[in-house]
Amino acid sequence: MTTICTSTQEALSGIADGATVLVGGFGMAGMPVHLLDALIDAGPRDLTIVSNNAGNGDTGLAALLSKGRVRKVVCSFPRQSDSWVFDDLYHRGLVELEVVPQGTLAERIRAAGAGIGAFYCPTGAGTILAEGKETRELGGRTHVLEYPLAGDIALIGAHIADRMGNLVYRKTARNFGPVMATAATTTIVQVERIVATGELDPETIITPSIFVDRVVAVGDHQ
Amino acid sequence: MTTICTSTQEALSGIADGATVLVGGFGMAGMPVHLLDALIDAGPRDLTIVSNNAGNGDTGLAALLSKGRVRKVVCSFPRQSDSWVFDDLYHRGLVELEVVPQGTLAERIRAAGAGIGAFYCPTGAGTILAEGKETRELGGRTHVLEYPLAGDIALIGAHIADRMGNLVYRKTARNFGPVMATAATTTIVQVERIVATGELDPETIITPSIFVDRVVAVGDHQ
Amino acid sequence: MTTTTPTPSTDRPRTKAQIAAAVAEDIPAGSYVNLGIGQPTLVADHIRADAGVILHTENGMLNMGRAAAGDEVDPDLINAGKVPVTEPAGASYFHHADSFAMMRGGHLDICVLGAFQVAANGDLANWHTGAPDAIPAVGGAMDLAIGAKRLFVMMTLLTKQGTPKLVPACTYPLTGLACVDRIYTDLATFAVSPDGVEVLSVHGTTFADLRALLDVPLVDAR
Amino acid sequence: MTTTTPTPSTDRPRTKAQIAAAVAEDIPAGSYVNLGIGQPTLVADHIRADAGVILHTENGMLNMGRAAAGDEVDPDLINAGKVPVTEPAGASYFHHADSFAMMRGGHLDICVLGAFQVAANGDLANWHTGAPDAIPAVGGAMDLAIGAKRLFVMMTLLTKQGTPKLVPACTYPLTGLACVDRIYTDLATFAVSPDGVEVLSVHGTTFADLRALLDVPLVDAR
Repeated sequence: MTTICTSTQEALSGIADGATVLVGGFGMAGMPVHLLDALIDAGPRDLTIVSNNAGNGDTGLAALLSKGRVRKVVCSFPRQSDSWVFDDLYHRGLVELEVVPQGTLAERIRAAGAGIGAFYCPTGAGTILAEGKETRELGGRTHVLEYPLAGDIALIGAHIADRMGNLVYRKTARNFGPVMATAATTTIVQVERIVATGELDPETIITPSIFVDRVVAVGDHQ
Repeated sequence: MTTICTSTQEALSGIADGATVLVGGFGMAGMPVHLLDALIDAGPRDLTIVSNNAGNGDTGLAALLSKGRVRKVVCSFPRQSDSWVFDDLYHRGLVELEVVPQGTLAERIRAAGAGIGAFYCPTGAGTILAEGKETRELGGRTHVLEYPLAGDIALIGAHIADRMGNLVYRKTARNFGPVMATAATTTIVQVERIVATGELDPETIITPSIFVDRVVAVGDHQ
Repeated sequence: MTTTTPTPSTDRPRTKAQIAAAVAEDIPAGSYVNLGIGQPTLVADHIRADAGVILHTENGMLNMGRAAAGDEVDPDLINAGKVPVTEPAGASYFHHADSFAMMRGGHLDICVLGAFQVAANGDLANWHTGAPDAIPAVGGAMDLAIGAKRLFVMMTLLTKQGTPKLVPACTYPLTGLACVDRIYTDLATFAVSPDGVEVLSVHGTTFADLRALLDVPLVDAR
Repeated sequence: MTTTTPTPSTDRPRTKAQIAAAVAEDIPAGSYVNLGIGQPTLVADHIRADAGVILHTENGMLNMGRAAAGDEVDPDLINAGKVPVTEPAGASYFHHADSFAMMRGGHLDICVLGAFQVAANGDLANWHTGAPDAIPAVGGAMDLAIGAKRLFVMMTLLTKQGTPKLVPACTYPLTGLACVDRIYTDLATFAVSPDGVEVLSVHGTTFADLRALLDVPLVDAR
């Protein structure tokens, strides 16, 4: 059952210290900024954050990092021109980092949602990111054994939800949302608006309601 | 580059003896009946057919089987009330059968299209369908190692294509089409009609043109 | 795990409809449910319309509607039994790999299946008689068996020959290991537990008679 | 594999724009292409509009348009470099797992990347300097390196310090093994082959000078 929340505060209630939080978005597209603000207010500590980047500027993930709430970041691309908050914490040894190739990150999250125990992936074979990992030759190519990456919580930014919890996305803001929604115990979604069930074209629904636990409307982001 | 074919005969040209052919559809929904007719006319022999079922009645896959063109069937559910053609060939030892659980069949086809070398799957562990297969305990559960299932050819029934080769499906006729389209060297699609590029809503395109080699319009099936 | 009052015991064996009604009563409001082909489809008739139970069909639809009638019949809109169904508000579609990922990933709350045999430890046999001339056809049975959070079985307690189907160990080929949670039969409802098989209700028989009839350890949990 | 006439040699070293133009000339009409972040994006400016080349961006779009300007800017429509782009007719969207499945599955014809170093056997190093204080950030580089059918590298042949970047073996951490097919530089175009590195054209230098400069086996293939 999907709960329609009336505030981001309600949507972010009950997040435990030590939780693994999947955070959608690529750049600002699909970034659940309102949910991240509410996560900061909610106060849980010692979090593991799984996201493509490790925060930009001083808001969102960067603000969460700067408040010392994050123990570990799992991401593909932590180093950016405006990732000074993460850079500083990392160089001071205050945050752990696991770098995962972007496609392997997405596939490990998918595997968690899809009940796949592990998979052999050619990406990164022979590189330092595969050091210590089990490998196997398959089809004449070295593959690395990769494990599912599940979250306690997923924070997703989508376009529109219906009252049942079905989601549509918009253009490249889709990115990590649909796979992360499948891979968390509790999936929390911010949308621009919530419409009556039946108003969304079934052929456009990318995340069915079964993957959505809480949804909150935050208004148009543009 | 997607080729728009003017006949199913043109669409089915050049299929070699011994080819592995992925055939979409579940029941009659999404079944590429016109392409199967053209495959029969085209004449290749010694085929391996990968599909959910093993033919119904006397048409389509059943007709292909009855003409002795099929060496092996890989499917989840060969035995149905109207699968007499397959039943007879099987009992006479004239066709090989590999039974794969339906979800594992879909996932193995996806793996082939997604460049996954192999995956550990909990389905079927401890059953006769896992006999002789490698297993591993993961997360306290026995998983079976499953390998990708690729096709030389995929025959898909979709709803509408644009001239670039992008596809939309309709309701539960989507079924195996999108994954099979990713997993074959040559993907051949029958659609009800072909529209100008730009007429399909990008948010509804389920199979991007990159997966479509040939498309042919066969008119409304209803 | 039970969220409803246990079904009261009765003086007569239950009809198929009564078994289906008992299953329906034990499905919590708002559950995501897959009803297997055959007898389990009867459960749909007994789920209260206002319970918000959402049906999944493994051929790629969530929030499946009732059977279609007359002009509603659409060959592109069928269930896993290949029966035409309807599209209620809030329905969504997905391809086969995504549909079975949903199942295997543990997102469905309940799956209801028929069975040839269930063992005291929850092993399920429901796909193959093992007869030498039988064509093996598994369909989605193994995926369904291991995928849902809880698996309910519906069956008569005895074969037509009077042999119990609740057994110390299955003699038919297995569908899944230790996967069954509840068994709804004409003569009793059972729950598989670490302490043995709990009898939750009896119908037209007694606990003592069941203990005499069945070669499995029974616990009276009425 | 080459479908175009080789670029003629010239008397002067090539500018970045000329390198980009040379890459563009070697992209066959109708190819599906991913242009990496940075210098490779220049290639788009040199692809003829009527060549039907279709661009993929790994954040989930096929048939990506040119950079957006003015009112076209839409925060939900960006490329992998997080630059706003446009949506041409025939564009489609997909989530991150599907996007990298498309890449890893070998469906893209060509990927163009920058590089720190390329080894004579086609090993690529382009993601990490290995400096002790550098934060490792791989993004999609490893996926791109192993995913496309052919990988083109664009770089200056020498570092600013005058050290060759085409080397017997990479000293920087690897991105992918034996994955590079072509190397387009200011001074020459190279093809990696089993017989050594083929020189396809020279610019402002001679084959003899290249042989003296580079510590790799060169084959004159002009």
